[in-house]
Amino acid sequence: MIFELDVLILLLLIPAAVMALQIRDLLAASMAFGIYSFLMCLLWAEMGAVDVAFTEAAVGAGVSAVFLIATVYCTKRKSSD
Amino acid sequence: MMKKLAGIVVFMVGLLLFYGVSNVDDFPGWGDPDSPANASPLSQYFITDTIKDSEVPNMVTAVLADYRGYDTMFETVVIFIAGIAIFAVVRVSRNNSPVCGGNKDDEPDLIITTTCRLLVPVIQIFALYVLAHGHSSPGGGFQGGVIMGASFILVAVAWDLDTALGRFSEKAAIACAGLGIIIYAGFGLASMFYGEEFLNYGITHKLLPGVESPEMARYYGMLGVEVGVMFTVTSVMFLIYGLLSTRGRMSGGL
Amino acid sequence: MNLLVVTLIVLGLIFFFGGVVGLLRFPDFYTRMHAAGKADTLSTILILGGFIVYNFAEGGDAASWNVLVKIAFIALFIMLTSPTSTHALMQAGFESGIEPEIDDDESESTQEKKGRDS
Amino acid sequence: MPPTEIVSIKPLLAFLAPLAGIFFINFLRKNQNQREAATFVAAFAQCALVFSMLPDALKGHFHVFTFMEILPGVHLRLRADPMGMIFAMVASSLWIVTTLYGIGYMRGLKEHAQTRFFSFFAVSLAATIGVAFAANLLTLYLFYEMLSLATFPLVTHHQDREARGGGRTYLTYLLGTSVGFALPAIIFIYSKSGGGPIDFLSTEVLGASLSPTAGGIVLLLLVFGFAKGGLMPFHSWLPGAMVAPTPVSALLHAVAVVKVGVFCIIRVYTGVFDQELLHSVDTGLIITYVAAFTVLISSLIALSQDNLKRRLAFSTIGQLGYITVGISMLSSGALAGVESPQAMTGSILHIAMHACGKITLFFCAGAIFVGSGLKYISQMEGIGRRMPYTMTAFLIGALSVIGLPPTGGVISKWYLIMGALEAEYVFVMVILLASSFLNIIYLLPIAVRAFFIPKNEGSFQGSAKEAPWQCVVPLCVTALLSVLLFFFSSPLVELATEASIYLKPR
Amino acid sequence: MSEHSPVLLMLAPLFAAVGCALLGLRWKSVAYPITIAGLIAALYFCLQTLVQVVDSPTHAISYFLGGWNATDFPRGIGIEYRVDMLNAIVLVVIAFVALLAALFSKRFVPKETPDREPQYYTLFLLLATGLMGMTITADAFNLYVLIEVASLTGYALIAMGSRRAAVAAFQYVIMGTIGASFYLLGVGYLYIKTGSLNMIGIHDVLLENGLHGSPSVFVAFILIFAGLWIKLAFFPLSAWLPNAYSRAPTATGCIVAPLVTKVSVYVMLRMMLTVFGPEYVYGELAWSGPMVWIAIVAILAGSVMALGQSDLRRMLTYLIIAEVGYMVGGAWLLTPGGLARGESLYAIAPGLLGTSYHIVSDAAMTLCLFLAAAAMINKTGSGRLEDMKGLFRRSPVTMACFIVGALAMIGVPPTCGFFSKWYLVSGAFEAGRWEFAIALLVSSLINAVLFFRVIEYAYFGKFPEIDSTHDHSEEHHQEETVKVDENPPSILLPLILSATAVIAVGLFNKDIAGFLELFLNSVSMGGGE
Repeated sequence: MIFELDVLILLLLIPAAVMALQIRDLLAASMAFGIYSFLMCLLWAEMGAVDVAFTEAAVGAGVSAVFLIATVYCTKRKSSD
Repeated sequence: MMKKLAGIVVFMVGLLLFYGVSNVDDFPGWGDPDSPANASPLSQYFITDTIKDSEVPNMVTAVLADYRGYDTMFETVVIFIAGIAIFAVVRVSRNNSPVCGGNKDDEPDLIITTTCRLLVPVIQIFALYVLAHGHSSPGGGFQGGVIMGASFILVAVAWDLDTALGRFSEKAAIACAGLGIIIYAGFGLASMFYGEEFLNYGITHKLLPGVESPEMARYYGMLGVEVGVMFTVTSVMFLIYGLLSTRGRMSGGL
Repeated sequence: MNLLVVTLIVLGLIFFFGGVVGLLRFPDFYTRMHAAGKADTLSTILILGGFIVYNFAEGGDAASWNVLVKIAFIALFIMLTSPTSTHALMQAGFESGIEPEIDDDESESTQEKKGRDS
Repeated sequence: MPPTEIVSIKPLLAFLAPLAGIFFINFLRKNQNQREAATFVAAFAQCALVFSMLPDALKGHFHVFTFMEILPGVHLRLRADPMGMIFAMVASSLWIVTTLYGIGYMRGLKEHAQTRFFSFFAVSLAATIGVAFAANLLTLYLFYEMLSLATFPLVTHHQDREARGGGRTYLTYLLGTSVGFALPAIIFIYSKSGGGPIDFLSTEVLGASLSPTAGGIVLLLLVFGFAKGGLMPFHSWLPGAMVAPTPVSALLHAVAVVKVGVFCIIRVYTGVFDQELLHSVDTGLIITYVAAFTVLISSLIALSQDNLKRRLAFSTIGQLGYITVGISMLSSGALAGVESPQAMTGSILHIAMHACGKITLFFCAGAIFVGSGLKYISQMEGIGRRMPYTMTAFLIGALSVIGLPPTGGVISKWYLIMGALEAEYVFVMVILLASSFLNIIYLLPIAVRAFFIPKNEGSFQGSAKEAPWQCVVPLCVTALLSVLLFFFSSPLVELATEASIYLKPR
Repeated sequence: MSEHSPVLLMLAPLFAAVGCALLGLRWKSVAYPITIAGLIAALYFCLQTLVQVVDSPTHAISYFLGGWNATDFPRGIGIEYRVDMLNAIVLVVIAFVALLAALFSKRFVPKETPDREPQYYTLFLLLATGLMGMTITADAFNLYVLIEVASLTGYALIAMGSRRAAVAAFQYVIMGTIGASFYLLGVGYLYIKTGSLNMIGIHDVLLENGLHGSPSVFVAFILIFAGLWIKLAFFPLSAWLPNAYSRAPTATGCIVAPLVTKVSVYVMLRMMLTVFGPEYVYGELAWSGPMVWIAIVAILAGSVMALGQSDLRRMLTYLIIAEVGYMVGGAWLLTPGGLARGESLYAIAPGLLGTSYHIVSDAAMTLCLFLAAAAMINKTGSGRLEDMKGLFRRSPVTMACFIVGALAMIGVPPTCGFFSKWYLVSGAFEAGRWEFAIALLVSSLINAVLFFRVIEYAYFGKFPEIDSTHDHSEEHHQEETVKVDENPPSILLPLILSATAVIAVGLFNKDIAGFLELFLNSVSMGGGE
């Protein structure tokens, strides 16, 4: 429980989340989503929920990012909205 | 317009959540050991009695796979559904959709394939380790399954999907996904046939060779269901990747 | 012993810093990847080496040896995968037709992100 | 003599007979004669069943059949009490005649979908018997709705644009009022009283659970909700329904639908509300006025109609108004401090008397259409010579509706007027008399001109002659019946008086 | 074996689903029989469970999964299945509807989702499993998992339709996920405050610790209900529903439309009565006023929007929104001051009986209407109302069943719709909420307009061009030669069964309502078990 580290991670988390939503380039957005997942993973680990952190790392930052990229490659790169 | 509306909604939800935690007397502090969730008889029971009940040191695993094993079974079903759903929605039978992603004629890169040749077995062993070691350290079927699935995805990325499918075909993937659930629910059924409730693994010590006590039976029962979870997760991860990266054609692709 | 640990880690950090500077300052995709890939691998291994020594210094019981071997394996895999991924990125950049730039020119943001991600 | 209840399956059988008939009608659809024989068998069976209950009903033994407890405290129940008996007898006996007439009409005009026609005819009759024998408000409502829906395909039988319009009006008014007005009132009564007083003959009274204001609103809702009774603002479904084939119009206007409406209103007055509550309700007067207004206005409108069926339709609305006026004096008469059971007897009798008279008139209208293709009154001058039987019957029917001897109509009107006098409602009496006068003006000339104005023979298309015998026989029968009811009215009067005994509280 | 029926009713469709997926890899044609067999088994176990519940003295049975029973261990260690009269009945409804929809799907699935029948039926069975699980579970988190099971399968089943269905499914995915996340957040807040996930456990802790005034419990309530309102398409949050349901493949529409919103309403009732408890929902929160008004808006909006539709299935989907309004409004009808007088739950909230009965009756009539609509579209090839012309003549049985469903929607006795309206309106009268009763009746009238529009099209057919006042006899005589072209038995059988169900649920409303009343009486008021 290091409060400062918490705050740091949380502060990074918000821009990552906003970025994942707002970027028009889908590939970059999925990257941002990966960053978000990784930060969440850090947060879980820091909070002592190692199991959750592990899952987040494996699923969120790992496989999800791969799926997203695989999907983006089959679509237009830019989001229309 | 819609975006602004969404922003307002998000903001309102944020305010609401903040209102929920704002009252210091009401909302337990960060990591407070006396918070209701931590001090409740349930948490105390998990902390004190997990080892007695099932010989599993990692109580997270015990909660997941035993106390609330039924949840986990349906989480596995959720994964299974995801696989089947993406298969059902995306899979096309005829190869008339345009090829996407990289060029199929490319030779796989020698450096990459060599590294992968080295790494894939290691990853798979690590996946099994995560699975088996889940009883005493973080890990378990889901994580192990994802890692195992990633190893197949790595093959598909490094060579191409056809190579990966040669090792783990599409039908085999679906079959393994279903098999995982059958393994999981089968443990439950087995305990039911011995007259206990569904998923009461304790009774399976009558079934498993070399297991004397109900506690050890719970221990091994958990391992068994985690294996089931791993089967499902591995194959579904691979299946999803294959379908997504090829627009459902299940050949060529990235 | 402690000195060694500090030296290794600080050295690692310096290389890391170099890598980051290179990533930001170099003009084109290939030079950036060059900076990132080289510095990244080396600095990670240095830092992990620091960890190993630190652990070794703490005491020689089984648990520590266990950790030591694990860290060593991490270092080994980084040594294997990091150059490979750098190679793969370079290859991809080459195949998608990115020209190495001689003159100072503004660089495309997408490449920058790819580099950072590795 | 306290009434006793006999558990018996007869009311149910009377209800089921037409439904069983449908099965055979559809089964034998290939052969017209066999199919219509099935209808006849069903009609006769129903009629026999109804009449077999008459002796017991006169002795005060009511046949009762309970299906099931459909809602907590509310049973689906059929009971053959005197009032229901009168209505059921009228309906089932006229069905036989109408069937014969319908065969002649449908074959004469080569109508399509005759099987469907006869099937839904049977359903309508089943629903009518259900309404007649319904022992409580919910059962009544159930069969009321069943009747609305079963008659829809009959009204829209021609399936053309005009039929669609008529059908729309028909359903809009009937469903709209029953769901919008009657249903909430029924639910309200039920939820306030727990279901006991909803039974028409139970001794429990509503007065305890309903305030006079609420009672007044409920009364209004129920009276206007049963819009088949044709009270003025919700009457226009009836002229709209004239697009139907004439046997249907005859059934609708003389037997089933409109009479069901007023019958429901009578049930509400006598079976649901107890006298104490009725006397405290202050909206009763509104209903009397609306009904009297309906009587007068509809007669005036009838005068202006040239289409024979439409004129008859407005006449029907007026006659229904009579019945409603009579029954509404139960509550409004109380203002003058006088009970008027005579008016109620008159109302019940008028159901039967008007049924015979009006069905004759409609049969005639249909027979004229089949025989000559004429629809408009102005074209019918001098037709009496071509169709003597039909027009004679028309004359008798008209007399009955007007209320002149020697026809049954005179008896019921007599009771109504006596009731009005008894309740010291002079204005009601005046209106009744005025309307009878208007009846004379708009009905009698049709018959008179048909006989006495000689017309150029060429103005009829050459085919104008008597309709087929299946059409002519029924209308003669009903005309005869109207006359007979004048001479042999005592059993009916007896039943009607007995029916008015069973008011709440007894 | 019979004591295991609460879990066997879940396992039967689950194993059937996996069996479909596995055997379907090899033999596509086995999927359909396996599905039917699995659902028949599920129905059997549901009925067995119902019998057990009726027989048990407390009218509630518990099944502790994994053997973590409440006698030897603290309650909530494991997952509990708790069946009382309410969910026993809902379970039977789910199994029955799913079975009929599956029977019905025989001709549609190979046509609309060629080559993917095994996957379709796998998802279909899992949807039924998820819905039954949502109904039977007594654990707030297990409920979330099963909501996910049901939602995911629902998304996929909808997306398997045409291209437009995929777009609709995407909207549904977004909204559904938001709803589920809200629910999860709410459960999280509750767990933080109570330390339990078992529904009864949460309720007990809320009472014991006096948490009724707690802001975080309030936030949990709002979150859970916001999530549920999205799931059950309560009016302002219902935008996803019409597209998703009307564009879905036929068989999907037939299971999703009757069940998903209804089960969500059940979950809402469960949350109100068992988790938060009536003393919190009706006592602490005085929401009856606005909630009933919102419900009225929902009812009227759903009905009026249905009026504007020219597509049959789309029209029906808007009606679902109105029906949801009925149920939510009914659940919030309150007798003024009833709680203070300490009366029974039925006297406090007189609309609850109507709401819970409407779950059953609405499932029956929506099923009947969707089956009938699908059968009609199967004949005409288009869902537009104008294309229904002359359908009465071509397929009279189909139309007869449609009319039964339509009459139920309008509320004509003796169909079930009449009785649910009866209970709801009398509840509204008892609570003194005239406006709600009026809204119900207005919506009935609008329904009448809607359905008679369809029936008119189907009944009247094409009008002859010549003036109809004469010569019509000739015209129609020729029309009589139009051949009866009825749907095949595999479509008609479930259709007729569903129409029968509509009437049967109506005729036996007293028994069903009696069962539901047993449940309402068993809801604990004011103190623990």
